[in-house]
Amino acid sequence: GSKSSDGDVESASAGAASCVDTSGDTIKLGFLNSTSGAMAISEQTVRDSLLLAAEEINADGGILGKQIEPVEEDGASDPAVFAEKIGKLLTSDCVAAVFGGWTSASRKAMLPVVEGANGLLYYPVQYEGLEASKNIYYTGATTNQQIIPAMDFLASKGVKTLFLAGSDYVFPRTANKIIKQYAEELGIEIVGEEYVPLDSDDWSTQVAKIVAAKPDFVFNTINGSSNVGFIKAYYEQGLGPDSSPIISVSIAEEEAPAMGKDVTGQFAAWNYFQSVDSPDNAAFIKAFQAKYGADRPTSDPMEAAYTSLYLYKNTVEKAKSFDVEDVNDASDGVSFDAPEGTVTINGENHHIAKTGLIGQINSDNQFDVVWSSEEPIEPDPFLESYDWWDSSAE
Amino acid sequence: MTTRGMDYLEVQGLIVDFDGFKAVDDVDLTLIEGELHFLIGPNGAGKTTLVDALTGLVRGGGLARYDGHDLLAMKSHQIVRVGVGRTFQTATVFEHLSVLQNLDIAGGVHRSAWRLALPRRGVTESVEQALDTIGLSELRHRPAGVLAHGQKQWLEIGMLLVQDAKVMLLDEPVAGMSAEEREETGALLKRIGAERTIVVIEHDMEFVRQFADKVTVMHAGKVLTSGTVVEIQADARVQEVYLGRTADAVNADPVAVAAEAAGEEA
Amino acid sequence: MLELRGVSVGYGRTTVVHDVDLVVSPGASVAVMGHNGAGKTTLLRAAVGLLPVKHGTILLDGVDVTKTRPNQRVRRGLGYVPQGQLCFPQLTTMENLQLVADRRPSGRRLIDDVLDTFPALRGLLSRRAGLLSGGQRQQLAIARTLLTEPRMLILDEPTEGIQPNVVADIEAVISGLTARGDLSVLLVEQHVGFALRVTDRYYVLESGRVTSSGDGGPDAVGDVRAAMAV
Amino acid sequence: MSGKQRTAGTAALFRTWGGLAGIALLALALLLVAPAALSDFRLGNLGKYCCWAIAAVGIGLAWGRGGMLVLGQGVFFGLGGYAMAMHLKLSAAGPGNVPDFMALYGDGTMPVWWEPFRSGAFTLLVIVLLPAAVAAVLGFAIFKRRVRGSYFAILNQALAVAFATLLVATINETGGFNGLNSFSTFFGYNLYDPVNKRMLYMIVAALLIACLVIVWHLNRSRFGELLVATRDAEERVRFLGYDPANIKLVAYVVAAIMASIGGAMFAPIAGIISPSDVGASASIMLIAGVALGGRASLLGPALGALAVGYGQSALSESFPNQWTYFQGALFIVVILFLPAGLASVLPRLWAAIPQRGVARKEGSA
Amino acid sequence: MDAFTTPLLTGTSTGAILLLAALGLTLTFGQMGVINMAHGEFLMAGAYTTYLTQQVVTNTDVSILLAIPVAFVVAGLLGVALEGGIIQWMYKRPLDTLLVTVGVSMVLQQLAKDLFGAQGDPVHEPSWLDGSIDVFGYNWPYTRIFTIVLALIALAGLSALLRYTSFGRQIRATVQNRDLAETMGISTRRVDRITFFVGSGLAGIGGVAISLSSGTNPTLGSTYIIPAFLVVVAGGLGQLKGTVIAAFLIGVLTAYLTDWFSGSIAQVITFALIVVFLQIRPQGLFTVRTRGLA
Ligand SMILES: Nc1ncnc2c1ncn2[C@@H]1O[C@H](COP(=O)(O)OP(=O)(O)OP(=O)(O)O)[C@@H](O)[C@H]1O
Ligand SMILES: Nc1ncnc2c1ncn2[C@@H]1O[C@H](COP(=O)(O)OP(=O)(O)OP(=O)(O)O)[C@@H](O)[C@H]1O
Ligand SMILES: NC(N)=O
Ligand SMILES: [Mg+2]
Ligand SMILES: [Mg+2]
Repeated sequence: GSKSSDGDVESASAGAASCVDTSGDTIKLGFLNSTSGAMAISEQTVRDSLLLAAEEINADGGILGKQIEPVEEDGASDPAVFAEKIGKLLTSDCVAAVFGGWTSASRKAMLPVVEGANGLLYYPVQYEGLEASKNIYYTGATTNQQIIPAMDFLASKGVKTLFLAGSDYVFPRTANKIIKQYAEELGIEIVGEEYVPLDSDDWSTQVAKIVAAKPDFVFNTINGSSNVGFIKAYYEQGLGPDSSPIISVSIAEEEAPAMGKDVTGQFAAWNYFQSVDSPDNAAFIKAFQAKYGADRPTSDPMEAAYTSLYLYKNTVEKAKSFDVEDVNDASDGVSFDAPEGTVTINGENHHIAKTGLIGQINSDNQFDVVWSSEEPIEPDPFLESYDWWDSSAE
Repeated sequence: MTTRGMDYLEVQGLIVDFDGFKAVDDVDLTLIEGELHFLIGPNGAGKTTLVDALTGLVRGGGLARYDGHDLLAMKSHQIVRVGVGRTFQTATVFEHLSVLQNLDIAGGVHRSAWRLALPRRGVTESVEQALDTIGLSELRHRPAGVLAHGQKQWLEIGMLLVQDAKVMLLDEPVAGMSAEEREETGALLKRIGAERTIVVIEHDMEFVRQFADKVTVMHAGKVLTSGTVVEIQADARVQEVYLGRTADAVNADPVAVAAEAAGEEA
Repeated sequence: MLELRGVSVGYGRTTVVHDVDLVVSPGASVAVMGHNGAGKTTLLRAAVGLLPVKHGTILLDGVDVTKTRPNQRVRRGLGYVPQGQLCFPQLTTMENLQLVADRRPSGRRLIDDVLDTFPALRGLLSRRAGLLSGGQRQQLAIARTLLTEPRMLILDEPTEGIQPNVVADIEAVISGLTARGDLSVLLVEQHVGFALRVTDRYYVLESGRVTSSGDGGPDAVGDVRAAMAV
Repeated sequence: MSGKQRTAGTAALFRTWGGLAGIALLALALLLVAPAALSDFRLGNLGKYCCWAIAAVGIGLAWGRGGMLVLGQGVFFGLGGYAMAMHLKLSAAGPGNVPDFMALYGDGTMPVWWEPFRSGAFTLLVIVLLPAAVAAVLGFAIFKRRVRGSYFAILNQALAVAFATLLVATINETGGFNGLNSFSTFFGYNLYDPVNKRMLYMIVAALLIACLVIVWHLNRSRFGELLVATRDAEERVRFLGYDPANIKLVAYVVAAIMASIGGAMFAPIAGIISPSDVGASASIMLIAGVALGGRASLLGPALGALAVGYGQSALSESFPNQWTYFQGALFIVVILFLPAGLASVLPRLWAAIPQRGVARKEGSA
Repeated sequence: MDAFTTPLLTGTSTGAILLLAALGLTLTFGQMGVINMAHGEFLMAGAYTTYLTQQVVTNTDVSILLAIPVAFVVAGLLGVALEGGIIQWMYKRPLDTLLVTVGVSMVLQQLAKDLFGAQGDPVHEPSWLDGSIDVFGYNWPYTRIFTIVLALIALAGLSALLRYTSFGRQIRATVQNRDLAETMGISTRRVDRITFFVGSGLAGIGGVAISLSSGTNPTLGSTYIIPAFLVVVAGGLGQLKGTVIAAFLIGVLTAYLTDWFSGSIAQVITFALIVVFLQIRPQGLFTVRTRGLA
C-alpha cells in the first residue's frame, strides 16, 4: 500500500477519474431509495416522484439532448447499504449523479463515498443542517428554513411554553438543540423534552408528562409510524388542538390521514404543501396523480425530489457538461419554477432558497397555509447568521 | 500406598429430601473395593436417587466420603475426577459421536486442559482395550445414536473403563439384555471389579444370585437389610416388599401361579 | 388380528428388519425374542406406525393399515407400551392417565381399575411423571396403555426395571387378559421364561430376520435358548 | 468388516485433510483469483462479505458445533467495529482534536473513554480483549446457570436489540443512529487510495483464512469432540469429568472474538459502522449465511456468508423491489429442506464417487 | 395524579398489550416449543383485519367488536397455514423454527407493504371508546381499559381451555413426546393444528388492541416480537401465571424507567434486567423441574 503522510482526503478524491460515459444519447442517473426496510414507507414516494420527473424530462427531450436512463437501487433502510450502493452507482454503473437518501444516517453514510469518488448526490429531505459538501446538493430544508420559521410562527402566536417530543436519533436531537437555544432568545420556556426509539409505538408515559406540563404548544420531531402511537396517546389523554396543539416537521399529506384520529387543527412546518396554489403545483399534482392514481397525495419530500432532478437538468444545461466540476461551477443561481415556487441554488453551500410555510390540517387532511415566510429564505446550514446560536453549548 | 486395596466409599446418614418427601432417608453404607455390591429394592425405594446424590445430580444431606473427598459438597464433574463414575438407568451416550469418540472423550479426565486443544492421534490402549472388553470393536465408527439399547449400556460401561473409574455406580446395567448377554456382562463386572468398588442396581434376582458378593436392600428410602444373597432371599421383610411371597412359587410353578392370578383378576 | 407380511424396516438407507412375516391371531399371544440390536423394537415401532415400512404390508383385523398414522391404529384397538419407561414427564401421574381416560366414556372407572392393578401408583398420582423412579414409570406406562382398552396389546420389554413381585403381577395381568380371550398380545421380552409363560407362540429374531418360531409354553424355553445361542 | 473400517478411515482422512484442502482452495480463490478478476468496487464488496464470513466462521463453531444459537453476534461485531471506528475517527480528527460529530451534536467535548483509542495498539487490543471479556462474563453467567436452547437464543437476540438501542440513544458518544463514518486513514494508509483498498481486502481475506484454520484445528481437536458431545447431551458431559459450561464458554468466546475481528475490518472497508449493522436483523443475517452454507461444516459458514452477502447485493441490484421475498424464501427453503446447509448436498454428490471406488477394491481383494 | 401513579397506570395498559402479544406465544412457544418469529406478523394481520373490517362495516361502533372474532380467525388461519406448510416438518428441531419463521416474517412484512402500501392505514375508535374516566386523578382512556379487559378475557379463555379441557393435557403430552402421544391415540396433527390456530388467533386479538393504540403498519410486528418473547421467557416457559405477572411487571417497569430516563434507555435497562433476572431464576418466574438428564 501507499502510505500518505498527512491522511489528506481531498488530494486523493480530486484524483479520482470519472468513468461517466457521455458519448451516447442517454445519460445514466442513479435513484437510490429504500424500497425495503422500515424507511421504505417514506422513501418509496420519493422514488415515485423521481421517476415522474425523469419521464417528463425525457418526454421533453432529455438533459442536453440525452435521455435519462435511471439505475434504481435499494438502500434497504441501512446506512451501510447506502454507502455500498452509492459506491456501486458511481464507480461501477458510472452514473452522472445520484438522487436519493432520506435519513440523515443514510446521507452521512453516503457522504464520504460520494466525496471519495467525486460524484454528485441530490438529497431531497429536510434535515438537521450543520453540513455542506461540494459533492452534495440539498434540496430539502435546512434548519433555518423549517425549524426556525416554525419557531417564528410560534412566537407570532404568543406561545410561552413548549414541549419537545421526538424520535431518539440525530435529526430530532439536533433540531431540539437549535429549538432550545432559539426558544431562549424568543422567551419561550421549554417545559419538557422526551424521546422514544424510532420503532416504538408506546408514547403513553411521555404524553402523560405533556398533560402534566400543559404546554402552549408541542413541537413534534417524531419520524415515521411512531407518530401514530404519539397522536393516539395524545388524543386519548384528552389533549387536542385547543389545549396543547402540535406543530410537526415530519407529518405531511401522506401521514395525516393514517393517524386514525381526526387531526384537524394541528400544524406542520414545511416548504411545500399539496394545497399550494400555483400553476406549477397544479401541473405537478396532475401529472403525479395521472401516473400513480388520483388518491395519491403529494408532499414536501416528493416535491423536493422532483425539483432536484429539474435543478440538475438546469445546472447541466447551464454548464453544458455532466462533469462534476463544471456542474459545481455553474450551479450558483440556477433556479427552477418548482411546485413550491421558484427555488434557486446557493453555489456556496449547495442548498436552495426555500419559502418557509406553516400549514394547519383541515378536515380533508390537507394543509391550509396559515403562515409564510413571505419570501424564500436563503439557506444557512451552519446558522452563521444567527448570533444566538452556539454549536458548542449543550 | 496403604490405601490400595482398602479403598472404600463411606456413606453415613444420607438424606435426600424432595420438598418434604424423603426419597433417601438416613442411609448408611460402606462399599469396599473388590466386592461386587448389589443394591436392590422395590421401584421407588430410592436406589437411583442414592446414586444421584453420590454423583452430584441431586442435593443430599449427611456424609459421603471417598478417598478423603466429601462427595456431597462437590459438583458432578469434580466427583468424576476423583474417580467416581456412573451409568444411567436409561442409557445416555453421545449420539452424534462415534463409539470410538465416545470412549476417547471419556478418557479426558486424565488429560490436561491443554491437551484438549490437540487432535486425537490414533487410538489409545485403554480405549482399544475397552472396545474389546465391551465387544463393540467392529462398531467403533458407528454413531452411538444408532446402537441398540443394550449396546448403549455396554458403551456406557466402556466409558467408565476408559475413565478408569475406581468407583462404578451402575444403574440397572443389564436391563433389557438377553440371558447370555447378562452372563457376559456379569463376568465382565466380576473381572473389572477385582480392583474397583462396584455397585450394581438390579431387579433381576437371577442375576443378583449369580454375581452378588453382597446385597443391600432398600425400601422407602431406608436400608431394609444387608447381607449375602441367601440371607436376603430368606428375609421375610424382603419377600414381603420386594420378592413377593409367591416369588419362589413363581419360579417353581409359574403356570399355576399365573392361572391363579388370572382367576383373581377375572 | 395383527398380521405382518414381508415387512422390511430401517433407518435412512440401512435396513434393520428384513422381510418378516408374523401373525397374531385374535386372542393369541406371541413373543418375539432376540439379542440386543436384533431389531425387535424396530419391528414393533413399524407395527405401531412410528416407523414407515420399506416393503410389505401390515394388516390389523384384516384391514391394511400400512399407511395409517399410529393414533388411527390405536383407535382400531392397538395398544403399545414402548421400551424405555416412557411417560409424559411434565404431566402428573394422574394427568398421564387422564390423558387417555378422558377420551373414553367410562374413564373414571377405568382409572380405578388400573390403579387396582398397580396399587403403587395410587400414592404417586399428583407427582410429575418425570420425577418417578424407573420402575414406577414403567408401571405407569403399562397402566396408561391398558386404559385404551386395547384388543391388540404390543409390549416392548415390559418387565425391564420392575421389581420381582410386580413382574409377577404384570404376568398375572397379561395372562388374565389373554385368558378372557378378547385380547391379543405381541410381546418383546428378554426374560424367556416370563415370555413363554404368557404367550403361546414365539419368534426368534436374529439380525432382523426370523430364524425360528414355534409354539410357546414352558417347554419351549430350551428351544428358544438354543435358537438364540446360534 | 475391514472394508467398512477402511471406508470410515478414508472418510475420516478426508474429513481432516479435505478441510485443509478446502481452506487452501478458498485461500487461492480469495487471495489470488479475486484480486486479479474483480474491479475495485466489487473487490471492496467482497471484502465486506469477508467481514461477515469471519463472524460466520465463529458462529459455525458456537452454533453448528456447540449448539448455541448465537443470535446476538451483532453485539460482538459491533464492539470490534465501533472500537476500530473510534480509532479511525480519532485519526481523521487529528491529534488533540475531537471527532466532528461531537462538535455538531454535542458540546464538542469528548468522553474520556475515547481518549485511549487514539492509540492503534490499544485499539487492536480492545478489539480482541473486549469481546472476549464480555463474552466470558456473559457466557459464564448464562452457561453456569444452565440457560440454553430457546432461552439462550432469545436472550442473545434481546441483547442485540438492547445494544443497538443503546447506541442509538448515545448520540454524543457513539454517533447514535448515524453511527461512525467519514474515516480518512487506516493506520496511516489513505482509505481513498485504491491501492490501499486492495491492501485492506487482502488483510481481511487473510484474516478469514486464518480464522478458518483455527476452527479447522479446533474441530478436529478433542475439544471439538467435546463440544459436539456437549451439544448433544450437555448434562451427560458432567459425568465425563468436565463442566460443560466451560466448554461452551470457550466456543462462545472464540466466536465473539471472531465476530469482533469481522466488525473491526467492516468499519474501514464499508466506511461506516452504525446500529443497523449490529442490531437484531444484522445478527440474523449473520446466522442466515451460516445456515445456508451448513452450520456444522468447516467451510459452510464462511461460504454461506459470502453467498448471502453477494446475493444481497446482486438480488437487490436486479430486483430492488422484490428482493425481500428472496431473502425470506432463502431462510424458509434452506432451513426447511437443507437443515445441514449446502455443505450437506455437495459432499453427498461427491461421496457417491469415491465410495464406489472403495467397494470395487473390496470386491477384488 | 402524580409522578408515582402515572407510570403505574400507563405501565398497566402497556402490560396488557404485551400480555396479548405474549399469550399466543405461551401456546406455540411455551407449550409447543416453536419459536415463531412471525407471531409479530400475526399481530399485524390482526391490526390490518381491524382496518379492513372498518372498511366493510363503516359503523365503527360495531366494526371493532366484529373485528375481534374476525381477527382471531384470520390470524388463526395464518397460523394453521404456517403450521401445515412449514412447522409440521420441524418439531424435531425446535431451534430451527426460529430461523424459518424469520423468513416467513420477512415475506409477510413485504406482502403487507405490497398489499396495503408502505404507509400505515388508520384504525378509528368507536365512539363508545371515546373519552376517559378518572382514576386517582389521572385520565384513564377507555381504549386502554378496553385493551386491559380484552387481555383479561383472552387470558380467561385460554386458561379455561388449558385447565378445564382435556385438550390442554393433549397439547402438553404432544409436546413432551410426540410419538408416545400418537400411540396413546392422540392425533398429534390435529392437536398441533388446533394449538397453532388458537395461539396465532390470540395474536390476531392482540392486533386489534394494538391497532387502536398505534394503527397499522407493515413493520408493526417487529416492534412487539422480542418483548413478547421476553415476557414468556421471564414468566417461565408454558406458565400462564408467570406470563401474566411478567407482562405487567415489564410493562410497569418500563413505564417507570421511561419516566426516569428516556424511552430508549428504558428499553435497554429493561432488557438488561431481564437478563440479570434469568441469572437468578434461569427457568423464569415459575418452573417445572424434572429429574435426571432430561
Ligand atoms: N425430584 C424429585 N422430586 C420428588 N420425588 C422424587 C424426585 N426424584 C425421585 N423422586 C421419588 O423418589 C423415589 C425414589 O426414586 P428412585 O428413582 O431413587 O427409585 P429407585 O429405587 O431407583 O426405583 P426403580 O427401581 O424403579 O428405578 C420415587 O418415589 C420417586 O418418585
Ligand atoms: N434411529 C436409528 N437410526 C439408525 N439405526 C438404528 C436406529 N435405531 C436403532 N438402530 C439400529 O437398528 C438395529 C436394531 O435396533 P433395535 O432397537 O430394533 O434392537 P432391539 O432388538 O430392540 O435391541 P434391544 O434388545 O437392545 O432393545 C440396531 O443395530 C441399531 O443399531
Ligand atoms: N433528515 C431526516 N429527517 O432524518
Ligand atoms: Mg432407579
Ligand atoms: Mg429394543
